[in-house]
Amino acid sequence: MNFEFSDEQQQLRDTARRYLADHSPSVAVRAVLEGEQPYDTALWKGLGEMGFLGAAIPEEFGGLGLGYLELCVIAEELGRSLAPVPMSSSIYLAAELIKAAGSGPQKTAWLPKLASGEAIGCLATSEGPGRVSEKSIQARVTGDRLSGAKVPVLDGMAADFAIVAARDGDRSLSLFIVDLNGPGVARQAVGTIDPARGQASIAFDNAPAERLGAAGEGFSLLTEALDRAAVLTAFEQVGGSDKALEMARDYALQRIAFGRPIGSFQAIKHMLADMYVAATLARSNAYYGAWALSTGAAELGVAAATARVSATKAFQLCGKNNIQVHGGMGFTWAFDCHLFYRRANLLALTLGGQSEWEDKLVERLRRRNAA
Amino acid sequence: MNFEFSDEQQQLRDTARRYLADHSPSVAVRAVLEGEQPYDTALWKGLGEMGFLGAAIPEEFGGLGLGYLELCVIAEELGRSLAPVPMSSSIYLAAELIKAAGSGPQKTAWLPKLASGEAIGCLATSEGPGRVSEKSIQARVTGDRLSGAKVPVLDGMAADFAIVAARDGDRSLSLFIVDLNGPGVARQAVGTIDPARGQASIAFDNAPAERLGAAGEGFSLLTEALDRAAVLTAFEQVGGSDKALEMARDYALQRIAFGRPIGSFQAIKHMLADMYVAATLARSNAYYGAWALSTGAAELGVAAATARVSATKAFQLCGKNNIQVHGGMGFTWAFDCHLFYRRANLLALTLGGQSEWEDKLVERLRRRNAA
Amino acid sequence: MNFDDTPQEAAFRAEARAWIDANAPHELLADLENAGFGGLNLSGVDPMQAMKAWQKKKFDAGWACLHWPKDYGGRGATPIERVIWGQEEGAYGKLSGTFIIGHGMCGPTLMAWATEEQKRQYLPPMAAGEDIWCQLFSEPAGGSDLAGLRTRAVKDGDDWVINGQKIWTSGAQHCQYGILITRTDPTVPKHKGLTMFFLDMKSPGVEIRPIKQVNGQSGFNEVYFTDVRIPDAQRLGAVGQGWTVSLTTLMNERLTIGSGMPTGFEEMFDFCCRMDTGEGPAVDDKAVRSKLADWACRASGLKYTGMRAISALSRGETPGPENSIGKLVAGATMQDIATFALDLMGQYGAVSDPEMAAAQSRFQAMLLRSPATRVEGGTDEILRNIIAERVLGLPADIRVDKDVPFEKIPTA
Amino acid sequence: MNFDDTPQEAAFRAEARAWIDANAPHELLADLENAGFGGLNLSGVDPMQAMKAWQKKKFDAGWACLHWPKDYGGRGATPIERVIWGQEEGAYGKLSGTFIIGHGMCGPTLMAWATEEQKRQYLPPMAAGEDIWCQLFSEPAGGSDLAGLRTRAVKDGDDWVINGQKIWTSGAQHCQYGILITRTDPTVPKHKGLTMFFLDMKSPGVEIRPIKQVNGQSGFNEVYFTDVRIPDAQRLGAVGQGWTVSLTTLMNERLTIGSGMPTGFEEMFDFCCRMDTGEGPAVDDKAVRSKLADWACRASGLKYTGMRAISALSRGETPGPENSIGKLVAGATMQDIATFALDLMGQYGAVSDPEMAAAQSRFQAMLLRSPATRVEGGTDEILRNIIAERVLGLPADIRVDKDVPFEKIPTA
Repeated sequence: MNFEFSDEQQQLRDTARRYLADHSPSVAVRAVLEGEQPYDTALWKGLGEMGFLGAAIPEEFGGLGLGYLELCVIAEELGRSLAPVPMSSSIYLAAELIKAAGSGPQKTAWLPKLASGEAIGCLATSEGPGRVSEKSIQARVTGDRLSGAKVPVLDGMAADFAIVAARDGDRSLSLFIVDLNGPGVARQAVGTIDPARGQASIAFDNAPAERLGAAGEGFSLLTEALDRAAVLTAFEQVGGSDKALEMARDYALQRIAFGRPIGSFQAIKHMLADMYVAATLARSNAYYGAWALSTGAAELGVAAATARVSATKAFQLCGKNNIQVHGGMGFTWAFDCHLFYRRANLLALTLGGQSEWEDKLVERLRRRNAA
Repeated sequence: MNFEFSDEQQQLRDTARRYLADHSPSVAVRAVLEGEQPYDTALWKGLGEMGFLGAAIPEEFGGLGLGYLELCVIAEELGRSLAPVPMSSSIYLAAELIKAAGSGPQKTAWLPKLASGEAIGCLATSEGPGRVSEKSIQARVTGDRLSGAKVPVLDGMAADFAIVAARDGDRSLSLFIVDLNGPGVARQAVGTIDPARGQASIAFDNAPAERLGAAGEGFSLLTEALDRAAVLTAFEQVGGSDKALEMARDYALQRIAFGRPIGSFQAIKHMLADMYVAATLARSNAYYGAWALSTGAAELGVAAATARVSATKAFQLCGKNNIQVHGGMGFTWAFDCHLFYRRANLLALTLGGQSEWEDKLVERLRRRNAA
Repeated sequence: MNFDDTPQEAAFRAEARAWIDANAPHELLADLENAGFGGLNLSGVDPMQAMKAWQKKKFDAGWACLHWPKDYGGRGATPIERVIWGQEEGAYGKLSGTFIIGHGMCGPTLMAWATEEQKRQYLPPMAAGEDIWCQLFSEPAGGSDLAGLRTRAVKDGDDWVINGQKIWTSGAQHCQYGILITRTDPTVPKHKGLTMFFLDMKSPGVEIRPIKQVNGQSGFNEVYFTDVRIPDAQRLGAVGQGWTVSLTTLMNERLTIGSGMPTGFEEMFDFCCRMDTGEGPAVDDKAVRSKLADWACRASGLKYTGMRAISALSRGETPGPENSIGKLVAGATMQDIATFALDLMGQYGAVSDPEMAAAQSRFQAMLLRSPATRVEGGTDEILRNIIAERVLGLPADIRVDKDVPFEKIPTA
Repeated sequence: MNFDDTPQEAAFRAEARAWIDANAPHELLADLENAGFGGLNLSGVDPMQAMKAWQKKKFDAGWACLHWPKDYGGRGATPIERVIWGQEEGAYGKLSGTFIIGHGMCGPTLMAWATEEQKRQYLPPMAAGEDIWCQLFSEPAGGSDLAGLRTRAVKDGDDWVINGQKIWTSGAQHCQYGILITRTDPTVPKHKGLTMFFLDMKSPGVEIRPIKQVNGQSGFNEVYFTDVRIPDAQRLGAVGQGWTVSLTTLMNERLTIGSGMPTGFEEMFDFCCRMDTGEGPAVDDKAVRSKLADWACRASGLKYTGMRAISALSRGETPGPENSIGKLVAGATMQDIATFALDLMGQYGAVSDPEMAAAQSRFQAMLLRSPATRVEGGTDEILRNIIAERVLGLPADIRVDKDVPFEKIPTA
């Protein structure tokens, strides 16, 4: 038994961490947060050149052909550094969906460009407040033309194409690839709680749409894709939790009040201990998810939901307690605490909220136990 | 505006507290907890003589004819002292139901005896695990004869009669008064998490039953009675919370570890502060309930559920943290901590569990806001 | 136990209500009622002008600073009258925001420590809203450890020369005056070497820089002092007595901040009744209900704890540190509510564009504002300490810096 | 990242499995699998006999105390082999309960500090389950502050004379021997005046009194010492070195207790699938789901944290204080689960009669047992301190008693 990443994977982690420390420092995150660009184009290009984007894309399609465990390692480091790039949209979701459901020509057309970073994909499902369900989706494709509106679309301003969930003529849901620079597409930026990851509102008016995967199977494709993305996102959340905990710990050691480091007060010590406990449980659950993802285990559904719920909880806790440990300074724009607080709360929503995943987890546990 | 008990009511509190300190010390609670008697008969007799039982029973029926506020004050003191007597069953529920729904002869027959303590009543609704609802009740009365089984019945071993919720022939639910010493009644003691308040399992086999209140109105009578009892029980819970907090505080001041009182460690200080916060919110919400109960306000439904949910939470928190502050000693039979822990968890269940009351509270808030 | 006014209270309420009906700026009411966590946004009117105008009107009619003596521009009203006024003033009370620090903290401090002449000079314009005051207490190195402040005051002739930096000063850019605590003797233990002053904020050497907060607003400032001169006549209390003087201010701060903290519950309940989860309104979801019930109890508990405090006030008792509960509970509740509201919205919960977001983006604003609530005017941890020590009588934390000369205390 | 055995591990597992299949008391399996929070209840068999018999069988075949050296009755197995053995032994492992303290704590302490002759004399019978050992560390005045112990040992010729009281001694009534920490010098700071011994529990002057716990059981004892004589040859470590010796024991305690704490989640999930709320199974209620999901994550997180610790072990790393997480999370989770299970049952939740209660009254038992879990072997607060200090590197609490002679430290 070995429930740890291998030495090679740890080396990959070291490489990624060093690269991101150099190329995604907080000043780069702030540049996107405060600026007009929806993502850091230079960093994105670099991630493509380093092979990080294509880590889990087969070599025949221009990737490195490594596995999901390597992608998990990279995800954790992206989470630590809050990298302001469309990784989750373009790689965890778009590339994964095309790998899973794309036709030969679709794979050939998109995967090499996604692996290099030359093209960016995104996923468009939400049409308003509430859970995305088969009922909630009103966008419709008739005769290869899509009409409807999606909001918010994470990385929708950065992306070249979107994979859109829509009603498929008279059938139920299918997925469609839509060129966002093509006709019938109007998009505009939307303000969110974490502007370091640009989002869009996109209106489709008879936009050309190409089906991805079998007709009527949109929702099951989506569910499986969200599970895989949930594991990868859990690693981003675990990375973010660890970094927020380290920031809080370092500040508690360094900040003096009442003549002693604030980290010597039990209120602070125990708050940090609780953060550590949550982050450790989340890490272990993320490893469980990584194991299921990388081995194609039947437990992936349970493991992904467990990883997701645990990681969301940990990052939200670490994000808010990091501010609390920093006191008033933690609430200033100048300190980096809010970058983590924003990201923790953003990642809690992007694949559907915590209560939605809690529901999924229990439903899946029950099905597993009944089987 | 005056949102406090009056001076007279405070004097009543002092009297009750002194009386109970003398007559319901923890050794008396333990005598019931460890013995065969379902309640403390001497204390019960004394409470009758002091007029506490009949505080809110009209003078014409042998009570003192004071109001609900006085009964709230007494309830709080009973809660502080963990009095091992069937007060909630006989007074908050049975006497209240007879006051509200009894015929002239029923009132004359029972209220004076309830006020003096000569007779003890109880309420029998549960027939097994889960919420009591119109559906859950299978006991049935046909031609003035009751058959079915109720379990658990709080104070069912102590009581002379029970008010039983049962299907009424072909109609829906009604309430019935049943002589527990009469024919067709078999009862046995049931072990519970708090043996200081005896409970019973009661089987009825064609037992004579006399309808209380209008036919088919059993569930609405029950709902109203539970609201009134919830406010009074909230005061017991508030009294218990305060006492558990005081015990924990006193121990934290007195117990030395690492050369200093454990109450000087922030972990303990903040645990006690959180208990204080919960107990204070519960007290204020109980006052809100008392105001609604005593003025017959339309808000009683909301106020009772608020008082109940808040008080249950506070007493459970104070009960368990009191043990935690006491460390290993808190877990011994010899220390009194467990008496409070048991009572906190018992009172959380006797009128239906926390989630049931949370449901009621939200439903009522919504109806109030819609109105 | 009742909510009814006594006859005197009813008369006061009627008088206040009549005056407000006749004089309040009714055209602003709708905007004031909708004002949430952002700054005050009044269509077509400068908020500062509107605030000053309403304050002046109240002052002229004897409704300003109700609890202050009449001689200094107040009304000499009872605490319960102040509560009744607040109930009647309602949303118009939001026009008092900029004066709170002055009226609630600086004014009472001057009343306790200034000369009679100074009181007659400075208090009426403060009450009238003509002069706005701030307090200059917190420092970057201080935080919860207020007495660890490092801003130095050195005597030079009849003046004191001030050098140092303050932080978290609300609305400093609008202020005419401030009260300032300084270190005059670093060789004695930290509480003993402090001295309090008041000063003209336009004095040479005072520089104000706004602090941008997480939610993008800049309600607070840093204030830098470079060789600022303050006449010794503007000293409040004796040299070295600054800590005692500051306690006057802070006790009044607690009274001001502690009352009526919003929890966000009403907005959340309303939102859950309207929000459709796809399986009916959110309020029908049992998981939502369980959380709503808990928050309802916290909001209700704070409301009636407030009622009990008012009852104590009207019996002549002083509200104690028990009031620390308000902010402790409200801050955490608001953060929980905001987080869960966003969760209910799913992906859409991230949208904070006011044009687009659900519920006027109030929950997104709450999410970004609530971390500050848990820190400002006493962190959650300090409040729990206050409850533990001053209410429950537990020992103070061990103080390693208590008897050490200030200059020997380690710093970061 | 995989759960597969290496070839060596697979071979070990096969050997263990074959031996267990051939030798385990299969007739007890059903009872062992059902055993919950009560004592071991084996139909028609004395539990102590069953435990001793299984231990002896394992000892004779070389499967006892896997991690001990062969010379002292163990097997010299690797940590990962110990884990594999545990997985294969399964419910039969519950027959080891009474030996845990000896094998996990006393044995390793003797190995580190006793003479070679003593090790050869005492360890094999301990491994064989013939001698049961206990540890006599905690005292009423001590609690979390273990080093505050007051039991005195005074030198008298070649003996030491012991007077005092120990508490929380598991199964003392069944023990032949115990290791005992005493104060030999109250004039020096508290950690410096301690000395460790082992003793025959049948020595004159040793009196054992069971402690009745909240759940009615008496798994723990008080042990009183009145002029008990221990030969100096039974001293472990130097005079005054007792604290250092005790750390050997406590480090091993953490390894033993930390692993595999039950949370109650599996039982709760099963219960919620069966329990009908009147509106279908409880598991369909969204409020129930939300809680179940949280507990599922905690239980799963502990399970896979354990897997990671085993992986670290098999790489030759020492499990650190990170393992404190197990009990901290499991204790609180169990208490929450028990409370909520009773809530779901409504009034009936109070019923704890084993004949009658739902789910074999296991949740009522959990409710009454869980407060102890949060205290024994380190309170929640001590565990958080350990995590904060030893994992995160935060400063220790301020120690007012560190350099003070023990006899000068204030007591209650």
